[in-house]
Amino acid sequence: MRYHTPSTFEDAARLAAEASGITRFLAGGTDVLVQMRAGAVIPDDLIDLKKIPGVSEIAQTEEGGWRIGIAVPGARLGAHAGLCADWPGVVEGMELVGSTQVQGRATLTGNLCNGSPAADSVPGLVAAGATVEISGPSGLRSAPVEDIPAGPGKTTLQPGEVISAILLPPRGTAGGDAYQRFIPRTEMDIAVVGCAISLTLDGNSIASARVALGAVAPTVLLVPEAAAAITGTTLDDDALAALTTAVEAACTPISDKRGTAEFRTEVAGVLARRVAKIAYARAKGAEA
Amino acid sequence: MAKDEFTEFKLVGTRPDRPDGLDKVTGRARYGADMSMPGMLWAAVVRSPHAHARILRIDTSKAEALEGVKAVVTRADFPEGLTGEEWNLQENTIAGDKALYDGHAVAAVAATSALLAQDAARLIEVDYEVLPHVIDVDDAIKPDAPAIRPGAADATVPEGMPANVVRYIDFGHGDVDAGFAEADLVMERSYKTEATHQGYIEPHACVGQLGADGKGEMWVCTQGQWYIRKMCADVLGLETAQLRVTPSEIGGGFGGKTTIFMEPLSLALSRKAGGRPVKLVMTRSEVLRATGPTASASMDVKIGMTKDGTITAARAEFRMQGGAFPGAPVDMALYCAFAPYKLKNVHHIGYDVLANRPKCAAYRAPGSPMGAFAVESLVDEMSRELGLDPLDVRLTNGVREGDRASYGPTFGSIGLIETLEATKAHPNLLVPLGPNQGRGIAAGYWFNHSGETSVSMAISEDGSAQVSVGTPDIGGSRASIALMVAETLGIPYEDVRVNVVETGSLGVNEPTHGSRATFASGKAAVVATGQAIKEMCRRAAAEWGIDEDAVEWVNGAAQPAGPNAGKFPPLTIREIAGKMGETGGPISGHHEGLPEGVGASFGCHVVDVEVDPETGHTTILRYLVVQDAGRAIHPSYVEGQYQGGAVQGIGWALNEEYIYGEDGRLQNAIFLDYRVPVASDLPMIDTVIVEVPNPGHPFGVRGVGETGITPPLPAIANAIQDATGLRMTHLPMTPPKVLAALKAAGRG
Amino acid sequence: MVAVNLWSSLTRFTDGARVVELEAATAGQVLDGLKAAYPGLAPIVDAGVSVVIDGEMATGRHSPIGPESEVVLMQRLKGG
Amino acid sequence: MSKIHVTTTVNGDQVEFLADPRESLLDCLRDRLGLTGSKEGCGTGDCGACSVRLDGTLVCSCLVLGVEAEGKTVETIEGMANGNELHPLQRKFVEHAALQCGFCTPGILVAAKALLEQNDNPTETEIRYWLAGNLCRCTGYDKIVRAVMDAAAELRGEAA
Repeated sequence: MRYHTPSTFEDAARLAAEASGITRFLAGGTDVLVQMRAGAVIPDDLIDLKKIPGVSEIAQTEEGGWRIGIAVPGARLGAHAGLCADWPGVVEGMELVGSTQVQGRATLTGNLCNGSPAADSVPGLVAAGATVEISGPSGLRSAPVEDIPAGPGKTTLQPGEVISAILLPPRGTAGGDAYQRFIPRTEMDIAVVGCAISLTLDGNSIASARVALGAVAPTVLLVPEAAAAITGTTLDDDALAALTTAVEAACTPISDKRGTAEFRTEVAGVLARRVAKIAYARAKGAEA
Repeated sequence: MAKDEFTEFKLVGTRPDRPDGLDKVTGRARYGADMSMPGMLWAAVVRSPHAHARILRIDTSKAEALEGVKAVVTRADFPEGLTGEEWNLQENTIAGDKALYDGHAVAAVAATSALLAQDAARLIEVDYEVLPHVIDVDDAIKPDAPAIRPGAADATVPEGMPANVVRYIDFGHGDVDAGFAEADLVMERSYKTEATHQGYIEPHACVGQLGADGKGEMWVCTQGQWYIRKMCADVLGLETAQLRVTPSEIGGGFGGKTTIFMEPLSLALSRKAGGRPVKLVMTRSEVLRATGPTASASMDVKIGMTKDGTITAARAEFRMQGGAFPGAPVDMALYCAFAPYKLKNVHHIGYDVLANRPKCAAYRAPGSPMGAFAVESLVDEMSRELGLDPLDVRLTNGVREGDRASYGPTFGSIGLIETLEATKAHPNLLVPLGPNQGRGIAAGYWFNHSGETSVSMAISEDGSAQVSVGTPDIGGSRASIALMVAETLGIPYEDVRVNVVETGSLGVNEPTHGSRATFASGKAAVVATGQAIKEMCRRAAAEWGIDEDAVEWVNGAAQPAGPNAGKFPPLTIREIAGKMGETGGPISGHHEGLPEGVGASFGCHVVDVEVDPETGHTTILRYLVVQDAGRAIHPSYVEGQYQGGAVQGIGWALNEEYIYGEDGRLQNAIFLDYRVPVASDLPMIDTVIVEVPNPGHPFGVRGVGETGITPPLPAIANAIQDATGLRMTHLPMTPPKVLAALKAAGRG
Repeated sequence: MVAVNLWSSLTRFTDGARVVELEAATAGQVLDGLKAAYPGLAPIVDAGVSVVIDGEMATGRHSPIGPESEVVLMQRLKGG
Repeated sequence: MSKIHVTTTVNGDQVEFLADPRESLLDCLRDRLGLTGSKEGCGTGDCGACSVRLDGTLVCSCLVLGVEAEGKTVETIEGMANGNELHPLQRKFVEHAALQCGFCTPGILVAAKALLEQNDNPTETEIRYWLAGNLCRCTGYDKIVRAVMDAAAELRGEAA
């Protein structure tokens, strides 16, 4: 295995494009090293992105959003007051990935590129309307986060492409987001179901919403029908019931070692109700 | 804790720092994988990806051609002609004609680095003919189940039983039909428990060295170095005494490190590699796929009860699979199942069944948790049905000294009633419960065990003492043995050093299993210490010119007694030891034997849970362990055994299980998905140490390690019923199962 | 004579007897006596069983048995 | 397979080793530097027995490549005591019998020290969640949590 430490994304993309065998990018490493250890994936080329300047930074964009470097670990997100104030749902999703130790390494970008439908940080990003900046052989492009996963373990990134930043839009006023997952224990599990909701209010009424679900389909889902079910409402019981119906209808889960399809569908609705209430309260000004 | 205030002993019952504490908090303690030897090679193992497959061809040529590879072994490198359990151990170490489970070792390779060994292992080609497999115990006894090992049944199995039944047991007393006829309420239920793993955090590891002359050495994490020695010698056809086995510090065992899994592979590789030492360390995935989990069980229980809660009759039929080899602890499950109850009429039937899974190993009170889950669940359900307090029902039927045990013999000194009464008096039972919360209780039992024991001790020149024991220290047994020896000698605890020694230093010892280290090694150490004291009294008598019978040992000194009392000032151990070179040489003691007087231990647990009605998730709110220790030598480590056992039982009850795919492959062979309890899952675990001293031990020790894993399984099921009204009969009680039950009952 | 209590499924080797009487003063003599009187029991005894004398597991073949002792045969026990 | 030369600082000492790029930092600490106090319980970041600090951040050393340690500082259990003077956490773990087999202990001590450095008065719940990635199979965690709370009290200068 060859180990590379490029100093620019252009170099990283070039290395990846030129590589002929199995190539992996190394950011936090919490997935790549596990796969190497198990013998499941032994890359021919491992491209460590952490030496590229800026990859460990969180910066506010000119528009008032956030640009998050691809090597920023979960623990750093949780320690960033501005980001936590704007996007608590994004941060809490990332903070649920693994242990305290894993939080010292694991990154949003890695969680996204691992391609798991159960990735805890992805529903929050999708609900937030986050985009990724992609460096590739033909320069920079950007894409919504929900366009990246292509199925378990797969992404839509082309050979030679590498994500170079995650961008969160400005939160604006009267907005709130939240993420919850269901796991059998209290920590350390992969989500059996996850749900993130981001919404904005106009007075007491929901002006806009995005609802994302994890682990109920081959990829993290953005569910516009669920958003529509609560948009224009004050999140009353009827709205919550409509939300539940829309969420359950969107679920096409599998039964596996972590839960049955029936359980996932049922609990997706439960989480959607709980998460919607938290996001609503946050939009009304409640502390995260 | 009252114990600490009112002890009649100076040291026994106190809580000093453990002797190996400093090494273990500084990272200095050396465990299995921490050893390196000059010229050492590293090994990796090739394992079957199939649950059941004929091995057609193994091609090792590409691996052997790799630069740095020094040896490859397959079954062809092991002797033929073994029978019985020796063959089972060899077959489990490395597959012969067939791979019998996912993860079964097929070949092993040694190379100059760990990565190289892993690369070489991937180059070994194995052709398999995949055969039909069976995983579930009930499936394995169906008529169309694949016969895993025809001819493996022993003489206990009558003609005409299903092919995979390899042992059968049937026992009891009284007339159960007459007993059921006397009952006001008869209930019958079926229960299932899934296989769980001991889950010790330290993977199996060893460094083995074996020369062409048949002499070898091994460093290994094990509960029993003599068992490792004999099993490796048997599997490899070696002379036992030519193998010297040194136990490392051990990172947990719970029964799973009482046997061999891959140790002979390192020796076989070493012999083939010109005698270079070979280090073999399992990955976690290998531990879960290919070392001993416990059995899974399918159980039917029927109980008859009168309106006042008296049990009139009981019947149990248990079917357990322990992998592709005989040895599921169905007998012990049955022996323990009704042990807390005085029964006039009881009948037990058990089947040990083969399935395409790894060979089960002992796990903390082997069998007892499964049996208790079934019986304690049903007793609880019937108590509720009759409107009786479940604790009172256990007191009504509880066994006392002199009662006939459900499994036949008459109980000696036991402390069940004292344990139940201490439970009843505990303030946890008065805490009010909220919505969706419930409380459950259950009792549990374990025999405890003695076994072959060899201990030596010697007095040093300055009057300090060394003790050599053969039972590895897993949970503080050095501390408890040092306390007992120091108490007996009348010297400070710090003046005793307890060493866990290699096989060349003592006679045969059984492992640290069966909760026996503090009982058996402790008892033998006290006997050995008595010999040294007798010798010190003899030397004092010679010094004083009096009869040695007229000398007694008091507070660490010989003093004249009887008619000579007060005639001479006492001679301290330090004074006697300082002159031993001039008075007859070394002063020591030793004891070899099968210590008698094992005391059984009963426990009773109380758990409060809250069940989320929308997700089926169970939270443990409060947990109480009450158990008879006989005597707590070091109460902190007794509490630790209670707490650790309870939490393993909580894991078994709620989340831990072996999950297999349709293809017979284990799907959760990492800690991510084999879900042992984490710190945030739990409350503090309250403990009460009941002390009904065991008359068979000089300090009253019973053995405390195992009983604690038994009650949590039914106690949590009982609490979930209290919270939800639902009776869960299949472990683990995962959220999907509980939510499905809630939905089926029209709730949730 | 000592009365030895067997487990029920062994009765097919003892002409139906759940309790058999033997001359034995030790645990070992119980096992040898059982094998001599009922050869069908030999493989089971040889595979390993426990003799429980007055409620306590006999620790060895020489564990003594009195004429009034309660003797129960059980499967071999071990622990974790 | 060419190895990479790595220079790093471990427990205050500058050290050098040659690492295969596939080797984890844990492998390098144990097999290249002889620092076997950090343990491998899983190799997947699920048990915490390999916990170390990397530039001050608590990580699983099985999830870090050895070559990534270049130019960084690493703190392991071997550096926790000051000579013969134990860190209060180490002392309290022995006093409270917060270890049985002791295999998870180094990782738990390293993790607990990181906690107390950022929160000198953690609640029981905070301790339990911080340590959720450190599996202990022996103790049921009760005495571990108590030892951490007691060490925190001592470090704050409060009587136990």
